[in-house]
Amino acid sequence: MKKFDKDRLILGFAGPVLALVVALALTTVVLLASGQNPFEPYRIMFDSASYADVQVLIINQAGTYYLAALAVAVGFRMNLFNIGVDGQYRLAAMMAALVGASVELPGPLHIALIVIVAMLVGAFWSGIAGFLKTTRGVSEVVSTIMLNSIATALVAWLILPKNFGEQPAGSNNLTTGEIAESGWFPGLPMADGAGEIYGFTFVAAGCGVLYWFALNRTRFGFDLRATGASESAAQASGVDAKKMVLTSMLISGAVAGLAGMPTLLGDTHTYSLDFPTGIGFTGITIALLGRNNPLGIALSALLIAFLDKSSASLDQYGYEKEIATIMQGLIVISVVVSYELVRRYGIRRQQQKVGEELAAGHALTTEKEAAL
Amino acid sequence: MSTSKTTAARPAPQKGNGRRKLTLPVVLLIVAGGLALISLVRLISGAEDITSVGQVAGALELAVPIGLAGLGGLWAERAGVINIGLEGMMILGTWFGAWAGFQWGPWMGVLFGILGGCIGGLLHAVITVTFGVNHIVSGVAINILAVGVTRYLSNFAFDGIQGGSSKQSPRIDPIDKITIPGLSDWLADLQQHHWFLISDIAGIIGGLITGLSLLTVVALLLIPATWWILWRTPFGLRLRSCGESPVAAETLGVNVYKYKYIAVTVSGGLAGLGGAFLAIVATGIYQEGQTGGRGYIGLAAMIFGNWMPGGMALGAGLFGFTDSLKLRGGAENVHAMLLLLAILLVIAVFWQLYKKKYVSAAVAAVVSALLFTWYFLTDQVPSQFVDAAPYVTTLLVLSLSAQRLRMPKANGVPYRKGEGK
Amino acid sequence: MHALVGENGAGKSTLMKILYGMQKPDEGTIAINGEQVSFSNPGDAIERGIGMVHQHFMLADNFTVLENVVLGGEKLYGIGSGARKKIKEISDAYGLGIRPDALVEDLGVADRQRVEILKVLYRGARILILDEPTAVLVPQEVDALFANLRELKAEGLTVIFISHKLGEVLSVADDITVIRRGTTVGTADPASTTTKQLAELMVGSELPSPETRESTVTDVPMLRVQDLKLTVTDPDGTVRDVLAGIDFTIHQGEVLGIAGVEGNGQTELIEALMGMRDPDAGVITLGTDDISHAPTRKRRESGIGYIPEDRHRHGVLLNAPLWENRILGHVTEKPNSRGWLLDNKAARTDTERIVREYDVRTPGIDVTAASLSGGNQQKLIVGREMSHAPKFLIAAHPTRGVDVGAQAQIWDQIREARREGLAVLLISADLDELIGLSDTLRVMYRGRLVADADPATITPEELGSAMTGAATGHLEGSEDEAR
Amino acid sequence: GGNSSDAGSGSDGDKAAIAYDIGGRGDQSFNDAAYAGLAKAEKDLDIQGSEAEPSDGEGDADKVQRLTELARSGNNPVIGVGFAYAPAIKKVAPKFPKTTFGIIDDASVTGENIANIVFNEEQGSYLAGVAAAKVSKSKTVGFIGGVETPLIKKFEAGFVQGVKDTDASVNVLPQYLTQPPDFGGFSKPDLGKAAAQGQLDKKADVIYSAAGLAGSGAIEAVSKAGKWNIGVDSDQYQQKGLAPYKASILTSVTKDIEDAVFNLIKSVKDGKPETGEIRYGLDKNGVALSMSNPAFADMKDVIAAVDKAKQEIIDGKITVKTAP
Ligand SMILES: Nc1ncnc2c1ncn2[C@@H]1O[C@H](COP(=O)(O)OP(=O)(O)OP(=O)(O)O)[C@@H](O)[C@H]1O
Ligand SMILES: Nc1ncnc2c1ncn2[C@@H]1O[C@H](COP(=O)(O)OP(=O)(O)OP(=O)(O)O)[C@@H](O)[C@H]1O
Ligand SMILES: [Mg+2]
Ligand SMILES: [Mg+2]
Repeated sequence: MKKFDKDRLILGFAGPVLALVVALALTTVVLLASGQNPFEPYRIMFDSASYADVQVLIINQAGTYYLAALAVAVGFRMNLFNIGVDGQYRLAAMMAALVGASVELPGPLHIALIVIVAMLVGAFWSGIAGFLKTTRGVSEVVSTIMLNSIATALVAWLILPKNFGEQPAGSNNLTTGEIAESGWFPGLPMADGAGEIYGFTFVAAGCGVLYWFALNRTRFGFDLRATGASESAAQASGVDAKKMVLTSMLISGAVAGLAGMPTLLGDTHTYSLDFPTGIGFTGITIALLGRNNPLGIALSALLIAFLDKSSASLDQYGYEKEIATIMQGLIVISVVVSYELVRRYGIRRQQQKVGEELAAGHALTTEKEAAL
Repeated sequence: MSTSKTTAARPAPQKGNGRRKLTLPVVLLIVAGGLALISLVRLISGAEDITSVGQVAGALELAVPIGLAGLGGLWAERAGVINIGLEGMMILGTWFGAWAGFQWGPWMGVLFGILGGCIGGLLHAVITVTFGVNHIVSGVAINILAVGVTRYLSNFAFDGIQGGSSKQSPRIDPIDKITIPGLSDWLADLQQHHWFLISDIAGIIGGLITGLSLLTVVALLLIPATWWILWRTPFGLRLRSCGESPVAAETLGVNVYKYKYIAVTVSGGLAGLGGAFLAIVATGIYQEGQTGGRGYIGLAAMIFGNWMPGGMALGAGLFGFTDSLKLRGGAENVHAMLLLLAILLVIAVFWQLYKKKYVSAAVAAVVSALLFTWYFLTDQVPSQFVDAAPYVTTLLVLSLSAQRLRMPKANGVPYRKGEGK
Repeated sequence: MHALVGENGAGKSTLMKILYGMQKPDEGTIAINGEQVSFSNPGDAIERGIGMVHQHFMLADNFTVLENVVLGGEKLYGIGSGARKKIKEISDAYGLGIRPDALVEDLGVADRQRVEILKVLYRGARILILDEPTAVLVPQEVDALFANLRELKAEGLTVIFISHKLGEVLSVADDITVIRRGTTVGTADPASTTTKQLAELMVGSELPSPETRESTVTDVPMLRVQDLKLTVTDPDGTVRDVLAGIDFTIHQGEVLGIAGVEGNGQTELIEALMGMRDPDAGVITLGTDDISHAPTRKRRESGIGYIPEDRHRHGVLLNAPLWENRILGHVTEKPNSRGWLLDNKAARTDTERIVREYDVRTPGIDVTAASLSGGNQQKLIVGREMSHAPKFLIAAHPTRGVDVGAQAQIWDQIREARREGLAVLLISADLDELIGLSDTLRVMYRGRLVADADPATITPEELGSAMTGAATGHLEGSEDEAR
Repeated sequence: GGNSSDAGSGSDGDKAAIAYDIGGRGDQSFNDAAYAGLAKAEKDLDIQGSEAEPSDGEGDADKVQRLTELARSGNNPVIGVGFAYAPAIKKVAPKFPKTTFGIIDDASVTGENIANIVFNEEQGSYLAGVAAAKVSKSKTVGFIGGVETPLIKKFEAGFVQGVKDTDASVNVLPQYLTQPPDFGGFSKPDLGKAAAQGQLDKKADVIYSAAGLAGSGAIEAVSKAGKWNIGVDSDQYQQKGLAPYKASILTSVTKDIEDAVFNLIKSVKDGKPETGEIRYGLDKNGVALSMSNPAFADMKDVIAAVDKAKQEIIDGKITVKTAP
């Protein structure tokens, strides 16, 4: 069995690395075709990423992406496609900011309250899709697309000064008001003004561990994975499929609600019209790229954050920033294609082994020896 | 225990059409009833715009890109490939459509828009069919790639050209529009009288034949054409068999890969046409971000329509209609819709009571009462809620209508030649 | 008519797939009418007049019969009225009784089988390959099928057929080839061979029989089902009874066999017993507990074991490793978990035990279930279900698609557990198995238990005729009073 | 390596930078106007200009990083285009006391070295309202806002007040295209077209669209119906992309971002950096009504009414509301 695992490890790494090389090569072709220097952009990006302040940005952004991707991954593990992470995230951040700004509590309590509100709101919003799916059979793909847009409208209405928002004097922005300092999540300051790593980034990492543990070490996680692998088999095994759909939708939404927290608690301390959007969609990409595996998602989140941030200064050097988007697309494609090729190769090998050992007729003895 | 009518678990239905099939008279009756209801609401609320010629024409124009994307989704998914990359293919359509359109005229633009979408579709086919990658990942990647590529290319293709910039193309010449001279005016006139039912019908027919772009006609024709090709030709039968049971198709000598490739490429082409329509007919210009999620809405419309062309068109029409309502003085129009919804719910209450589903009936009754209250206590709906109208409507329709959606059985399932059991 | 026999995984299907162009041979030649051919896809084979009915149905459920038949052969008679006429013609000529416009998903297995055959005839095949066509048919249907085949043979068609039912092989085949591990190990003449000899040729061992030797039935009721009713609502809104008042009791140490043509409510009965469907009326009592509406998990925890009829749908997670499949269905029980946490280590150790004790042929417990052959998957499932000391076992087609060696093992295990007081509900299409293993027999027809029989005296033919609804009440009046 | 991405050069020449709002250069409105100011400064003042674009959906931290980088590499002034830069400037400005930070459309963050460039859009819109009320024959005029944000509502407020003050019987139809943060209302011309068509069907004969590029859809529809448009931000009569419809563009409410940017750069170069709120109203021609359409210039009574209103606003006799 050891040998299988070593093979798997090698294969597991060879795939993505090869894919990255292919993606870079293709991007280089694009650059060449448009008559640009094919190497300079990479150098600029790597240079830029070698500075501490950009590194901090990358890590912070990765934390947010990580949570969004975990939210998506929880659904994917069940074959539920939660496109609504973006809406859940925005609505949750907004409501949490509202509540956070309207109360004053001792530090940890204040933060806890905000986080809980965010999770509840996120869960509520995704729960609508879950409820409609379990009771009315409405496809979650459609309902979450709709709920994203409805969330936009709802947030726009709630944040009106005549409702719950405010418009700071002299500003053209609308906000929910500032959260008192007791509700700020302390960050980890870096030397020489390189900024600080949001404290919530560590919580995000913790969520990853929790995700792994819950999925691989608990009964609930087993049921969830089983349902994702085969709904009919899971049902026969005693899983209440409807309850599972609803539960995982709720969890997914709660985690989506958390995705706004690094920014809200660590930086802006308020929700305003220019609060980052589109996080949920990036989360889908990252979850898929990371194959719904907590470690894979972490690496993917870092990769995408790296591409985002290190490419930010490309335009100042006369290069088109869009090259980073193209690169992202190419990376996703080549990575998943290589995963697939590696997987097929792995399956063939496994089957061959099974076949060979059966043919040799000593499958049993091998097994017994291994057991001893 | 009764001695009668127990049938076997899987009884052989006595007639070929044992399934739910709405006959034409029933459909017509439902349509007529709906129209009468809308007309009634119009009279009560005074929102004369809800069935005006302009409203219907506007709805049509807003529905066409969504419908084309949905049709694209239909082709791909009928052949078993989920296409979440419609948005990206649409973006390619807008870009290529505009790029060729401003240089060589609108019809070249249409052609190139289709080609642009086809490229996206082909890429999706390569990734999903040849490499067997998860269809959703591939679609998401194509969406990213399309955004990146079009933005990148705009820097070279549009920037510095008169009327263009790195975000938009120069203006494209319009495509001819047809209006049947006497008839259109007469219908518009008729509509202006605001008579019960007659004006509404006049408005709807008028809206469908006034200022109709030739490309709109093409798009409309594509719906029955798709139905005919997929359900009435050997080609369509083979294509659909790839979405239902590719292994069975394979055993009968169907080249499943080929049909999947064709379907997904056509799917991209249709989405591209939707994009080209946006750029050339709807706006006359390429504009970064102008698709704005319509590909996803198209996908939703297709699921809404149960993977059938007619249903999909209905879904796209619903989006177009509510979108148009909201854009054309939404506060008032959507306010009127509250009344419509409330009345519909009253009907639902009676239906549920008839079916002895008391809980559902109670829920519907409460919601209906709330809507009536809302309607009578206000004159307008806040603009923020107006914006949500198309989406709320869709959710409501989907959750109230019984769920009998059936997607192609092998949709999204990876297929490899020779691996069938 | 040439029969091909061999144990599971011998390579019969693979060989046929090669003949049909679905797989490519590494070496060797195929000759048709003396002419050497090579196929790159089934289309080539069809052109050469080969038609194949696969082991698993190759039908699109959501298509009509007509669509399924004309698919790929549209050029022959079009896809419209011409094709419809042709289908009716063939159907009438061979008495297949097929309605072209029925949806396949509404058809029963026997009808589907006939659609498959019609598909082949429609293309004018001269060589017919039938891979285990009889596995899901009742004796009468099998007879009807063979009657059809004889007719075809008379017209000069060549038929190759595969079956595990050696009796029927001997009765219809003109020639028999036995293969083992991918090579021909012998040929047999049906006129001068017995099933026993044939079996020995196949596996090199004796043909086991499912006969139950001594009765272990007690009078302690284990499972009592009273007036169980279940209705379903069709897409068109009509409400049908699929279970119309089922009553039975299974005692400790008793095997209750239910015979019936597939689609008469057996699946629904199992699902109602497992809690996968909620019955509309009736009481299910396990021991002394009313479990009529208990969730599936609770039923499993309280001692119901389940060998599903469709293992891929209900029995295993194909892409999960064996040890995770060992947890499936028993995640709340020891040794798989402690409290809310999984105990992966204990589960792995126990998987190794099952692999050993139940002779699951695998190089290890980390390979996926999909890479095991069907028979080995089945052994794993049986091992898993038996490992939790069930009080009541639902065994649906426990040996379907399993070779003779594995069959014997599974029968032994069921018998052994029964001796220790296990109550078993056995549902099987294999009437020999049903008669041999059961203590009591019931016949299910259109959602009701219409007849009962004593396994000691009943013959498969009599049972078969009751399954078609031709006979009701107590079958074959023998001295033993039916319970 | 190093700790910051911007341990760049000191100040060799005079350098100035702008950081764009979403959309970036090429949006033919806001950002392009700011760029024009920078370009003018490059030409007239011999300044070396830099620009930086945001990425979609970014947060404050990215803006902080961008501004820091621009300031560190010696740019002075550093101008953030759009109110979204307010929180970032609040954080960055204190760290670079010698650098002047400009922010357009925000007066909420203040500091010694912060110049808040704000416009009285409502005043320009008021004049547009006066003109619309005068020109309308059907007594119905339309207002189309791209995205319903406070900034665009300022346009609506001024316009409605201008119309009502001129002729209370004229009906104003307001319509917004999308809600924030869906900024598609600035980039989907087909929405503008549908909204304009709706207003035209309700007999509106003058339509004022403050909808960025989505406005071009409205302009197209209005032009085809033979009615009047009022443009926004820059003089849309002159815009190349709208040339086919120029005859129907009565006037535009201009917002002179170009000069505002230029002035700020110049003040820094002259050693007297602007600071605090710099308000561009009708008085400084910071907002104005363009006169380039000869048809409009010929409407003497309309022009007279507009001029009168303008004077009254400048004199403080009329105060224009900033919210509807
Ligand atoms: N390409 C291959 N090379 C070698 N072995 C293979 C290959 N593909 C599959 N196998 C082996 O084939 C087996 C798959 O079994 P399959 O279900 O085809 O068997 P089967 O003959 O139907 O047996 P059963 O009667 O038990 O169902 C596995 O043991 C697997 O390891
Ligand atoms: N491509 C392949 N290369 C090598 N071995 C294979 C390949 N495909 C299948 N096999 C093996 O060939 C064996 C024969 O499988 P096949 O399905 O033909 O058996 P079968 O005789 O039809 O069994 P059953 O009675 O279960 O239908 C399987 O056990 C599998 O391990
Ligand atoms: Mg076989
Ligand atoms: Mg098998």
